[in-house]
Amino acid sequence: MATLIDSNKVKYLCSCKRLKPLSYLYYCKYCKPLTLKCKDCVIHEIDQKFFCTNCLDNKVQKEVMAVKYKCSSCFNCPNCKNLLLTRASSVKVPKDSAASNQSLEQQSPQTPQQPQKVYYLICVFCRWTTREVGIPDVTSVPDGWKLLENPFSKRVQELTEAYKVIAAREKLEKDRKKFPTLKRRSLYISGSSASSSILHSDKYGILAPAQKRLAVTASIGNQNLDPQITIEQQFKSLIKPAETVDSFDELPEDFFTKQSNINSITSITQRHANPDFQPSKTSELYPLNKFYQSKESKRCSGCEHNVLKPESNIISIKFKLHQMAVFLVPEVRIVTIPEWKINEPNEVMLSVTNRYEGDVNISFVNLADDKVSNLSNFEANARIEFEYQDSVIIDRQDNSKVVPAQLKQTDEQTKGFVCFRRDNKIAVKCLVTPMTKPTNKEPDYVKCIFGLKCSINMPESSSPQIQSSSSGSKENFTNSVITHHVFVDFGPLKLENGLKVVPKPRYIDDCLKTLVK
Amino acid sequence: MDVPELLYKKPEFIETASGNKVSKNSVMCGSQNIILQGRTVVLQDCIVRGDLAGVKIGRHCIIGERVVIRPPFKRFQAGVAFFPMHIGDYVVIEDDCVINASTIGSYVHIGKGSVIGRRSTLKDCCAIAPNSVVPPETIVPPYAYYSGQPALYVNDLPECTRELMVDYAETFYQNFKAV
Amino acid sequence: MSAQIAQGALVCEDRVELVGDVTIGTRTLIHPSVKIIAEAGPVIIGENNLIEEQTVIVNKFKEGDDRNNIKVMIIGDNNVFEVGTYSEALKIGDNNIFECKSKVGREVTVSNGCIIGAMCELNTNEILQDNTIITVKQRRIANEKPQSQLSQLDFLSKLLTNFQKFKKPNTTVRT
Amino acid sequence: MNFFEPFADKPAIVVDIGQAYTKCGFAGEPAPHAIIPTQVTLNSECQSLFTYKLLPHGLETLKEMLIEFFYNIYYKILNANSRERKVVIVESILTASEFRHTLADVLFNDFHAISVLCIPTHLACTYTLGISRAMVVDFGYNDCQLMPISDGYSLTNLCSFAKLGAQHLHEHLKALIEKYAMVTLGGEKVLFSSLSSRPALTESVLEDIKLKCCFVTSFDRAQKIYQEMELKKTDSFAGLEFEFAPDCDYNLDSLIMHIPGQVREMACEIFFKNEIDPDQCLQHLILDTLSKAPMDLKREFASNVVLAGGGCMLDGLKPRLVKEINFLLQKCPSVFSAQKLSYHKSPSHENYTAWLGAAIFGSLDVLDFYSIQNSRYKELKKLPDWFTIEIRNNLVQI
Repeated sequence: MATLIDSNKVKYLCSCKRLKPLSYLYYCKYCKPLTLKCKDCVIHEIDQKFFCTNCLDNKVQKEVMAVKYKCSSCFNCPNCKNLLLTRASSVKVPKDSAASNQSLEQQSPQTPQQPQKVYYLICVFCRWTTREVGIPDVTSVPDGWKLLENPFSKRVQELTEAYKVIAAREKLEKDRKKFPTLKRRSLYISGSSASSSILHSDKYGILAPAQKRLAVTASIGNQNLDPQITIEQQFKSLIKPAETVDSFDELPEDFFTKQSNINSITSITQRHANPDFQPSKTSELYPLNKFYQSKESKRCSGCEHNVLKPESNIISIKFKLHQMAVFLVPEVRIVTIPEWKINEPNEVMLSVTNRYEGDVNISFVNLADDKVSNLSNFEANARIEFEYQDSVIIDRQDNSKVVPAQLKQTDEQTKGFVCFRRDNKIAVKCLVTPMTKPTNKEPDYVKCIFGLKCSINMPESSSPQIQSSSSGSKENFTNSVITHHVFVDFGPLKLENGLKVVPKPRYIDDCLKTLVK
Repeated sequence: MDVPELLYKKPEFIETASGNKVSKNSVMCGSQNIILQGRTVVLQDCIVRGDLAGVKIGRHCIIGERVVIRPPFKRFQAGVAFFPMHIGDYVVIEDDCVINASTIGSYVHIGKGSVIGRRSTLKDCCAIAPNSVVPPETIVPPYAYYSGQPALYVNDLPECTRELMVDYAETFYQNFKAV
Repeated sequence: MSAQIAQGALVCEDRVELVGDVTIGTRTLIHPSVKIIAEAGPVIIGENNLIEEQTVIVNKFKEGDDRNNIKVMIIGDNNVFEVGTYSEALKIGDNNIFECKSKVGREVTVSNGCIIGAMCELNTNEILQDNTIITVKQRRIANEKPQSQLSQLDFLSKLLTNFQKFKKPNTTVRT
Repeated sequence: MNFFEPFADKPAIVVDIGQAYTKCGFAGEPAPHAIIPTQVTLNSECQSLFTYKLLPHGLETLKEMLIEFFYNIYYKILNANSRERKVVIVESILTASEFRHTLADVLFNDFHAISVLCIPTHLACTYTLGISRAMVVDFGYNDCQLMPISDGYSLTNLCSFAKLGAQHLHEHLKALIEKYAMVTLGGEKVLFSSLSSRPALTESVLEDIKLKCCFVTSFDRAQKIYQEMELKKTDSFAGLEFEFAPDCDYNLDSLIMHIPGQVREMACEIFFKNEIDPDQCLQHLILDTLSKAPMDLKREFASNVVLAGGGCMLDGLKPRLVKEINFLLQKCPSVFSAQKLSYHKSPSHENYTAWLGAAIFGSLDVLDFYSIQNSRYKELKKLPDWFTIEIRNNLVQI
């Protein structure tokens, strides 16, 4: 529903000083006081179980590493990235060679024929098919379309091996040199006379900065004198050295004269979708293997306790540990948006929903603007006032009964402030005053900040040490009071381009009437 | 923004014993094959094609205006067949969508004007952006937000999607009032 | 002028609007909630077409067109108009598929075997090549025409008689 | 599985953050796992990482963008836990130090990387060949950078740059399209620029047009064109007798745009002919840089030219460049003693050559030795810079 309700309108301050919608926040119950955590300040951990979102096949990490995270039976369209579907068709093949599909093309009419099912891939969005690019149909679906090997992988392998040998030699050398550290340092400091030996201990030149200029002069001067073997010479003894060319193939002559069909040339995303091959012509496209995915659990960065742990079952939507801030912190939403009058108090209604398993006492705090404005780059330009500063109770969520909108007798005193009450939700009235900037310019947006002081009864058992010591049957509750900073963005000051004033819903009027009765 | 209030004229809707509210201005073909399990709202000009195959819609769903729900067909060698369609609970389908899916899980949100292709499967707790095209036979995994033409994964939904969808669907039903 | 529905055509009663000089060929199936409007000239729909819900086919004057310049809209055979198609194209050939919510303008000539992808809008002034496939971001030419929908049409014509009321055919089979 | 398992099955993450596209993957693999645009979606707005300079709170925004960017790389693309991985970053020698520091801050503090190693682009390219002396030419998006490498050192005093990147090509292409391209409207061909409401030529549209329609013409054809233009004393490509490549139809929204052969053929000429500053073109740049090299290295550099970067993948660029260089060498042999240069072909597509070099290096045992460990970073509080002296102490202490 983050997609249903413009959840970016109301943001809460995370413990890392970022502003996030409440539905994207977690809480850590082990950190005292209770802290809110967001996606950017938790430690993410991928699950060891990987799965393909299409065929739901699952594998552990080692297995997916071996196949480079690619599912062997599910493919994406190289043309539009959509899923490719397998389609069967039957062809007549000679009876004796039914098993081998190589002979499909060279079937002779004399040999006895029998129908055989063959499969090809089709994209039902852009209708790309494997037949279109001349990929032969296959006789079995699993592993039917082989993963093509990178054309350069052999050479890269050779290079890596060669470098590994050199690296091993160097490591040996380093280990030997490790001992007389002091000596090296003195050598180093003594200056350029020793520079060449140090230079060559660093064959890769990653740590080159200071000696760089030195290197230029030194290597120029000492090159022929240097007794050390260069990396090239070492390489020559290990693998075939890289070859050079002195010209490249010209474009074919008809390239300049032939009418070109731009549909036969791939786009940049199509090329990048397959980094190994980067096909430049649409006739070279090849099905893209789908990647394995994994679920993610999240840990508090402060105390390393998990805050979120999904069930490993891939299609499950349940969690083993599910510490979402919405279950603890009352959620504020905008109910009405008036036609703004600048520098005047405008009546606005906010709703507050409690999803905690117990009742919660809330009160609204006016925050001094300067205190919070340092916290984040949210620029408040409106003052928000609450007529009633004392605490208001919001009932706990009770799914068994649906309470119609009405006010409780206890709301008598807060009447005019609490406008309605239903289940675990109340609506309150506040006054928002958009203010002109010091430059006397009207602000474009109406944004304000307030504090939401929540007092809830938390079971003591949330702390593991106490749980082990207490008998467990009797739960102790502690009252915890936290003030959350809530940032509300009411949108543009001038309601133009289709944006409308959001009026007060009728049920709020109905609700007020009930109390009058 | 909180869930808006929606008012309707009482004679324009039929309210069933289980609390479904169905616009009289919608087309329910083959209504004996359509099951609405309760507290589901079907707005005006919707078309539900129960005549093609069975359509089962769970509790607390919201079907927007001009939505077409149409069980998918599959072509076989011997001919074609239409498959029944299942829609879970707390599913919100906004206006002008075309739904040809075979299964839609629970707590799913489909944005305005989207096209859900034949025999695709939307798992629980996923969402489709407005004006997307989910191609046929796509499987949308839980907590994924799909967008585009073709619809591809773009984002994750918050892990409390289920609770938020329940909240939305229930409040919507409460705020859907006769005048 | 009332619509002419050939013998063997199935046109649902439910919310189907046929306005003006509309001719519907035999074995063409029109689902509920379809609008076919012949405003700027007659609309002639061929055989074996499948026209799904919320489709709008309209022969319409463009702004500034001469109101006396009547043009005939001709739709060939074996076309499929999926849910929510909007077509103003004057000439549509055979075996085309218009996917859900596609829109085709008046100046487009759709040849044969074309597929207009879901949500595509085509307002160019051009004649589509045979077997053109248009998706939102690109267009291509396929090697073969799309699969025929005849089997679906057969199946539907049997199935729907149990559920839907149809408009009465009023002409004999067009030759 | 716990964190302290041997890292053998957890290869290092290798990321090459390019100006336009970022290459990311695992060390030891022959190609990157993914090539993605260097962009992030922040507050539902898609932006390039490098736009941070234009924004208020630039560095803060950059940090947020990098966190989001690396979150995607680690958890959405590579499916790797950041705390269990070493990182190899391929960096341009022109990277702003504020960018490096923010990057290091994000990798070490937000993602808890085990270690980070930064390899300069040009140096990384040489690892794909097993050579230690080379002249590396990197055609990027923003500019073209030349750097001689000797014994594993980037000779920064000899390096040179030119504002000749894909970006400039796109700008030039845009200008040409506005000058020459036609569209069909109501059955008539009109100039694209004469349309009152025309679709925007965005960067991605221009890139697509470049890819699908444009190419670098051959040396001989270019010579003929320039000769004719000189003869006619014109700087317009229209009205020449020369027969350009055939026109090309491009679908732009609901328009069909006719891209004339002149545009297709001449768009890429900015790399080879610069009216304002004749030295600012590829062939001069390469020869100038070579001629500045010390005598004894000159020959080695000349016989080990490495062409890298996505820019080289343009159709016809490499053969044209070679011909242009050979032409210059013949014309003025005094500039440079060699008759021609020798070029390497690295075992990769050019756009990920640097990545591949870093990936090879990242799979070696010595990676630890050259990397900055997390604990060391926390002491230093910043990533030792290429050009600062700090690393000297670092080196000695290791």
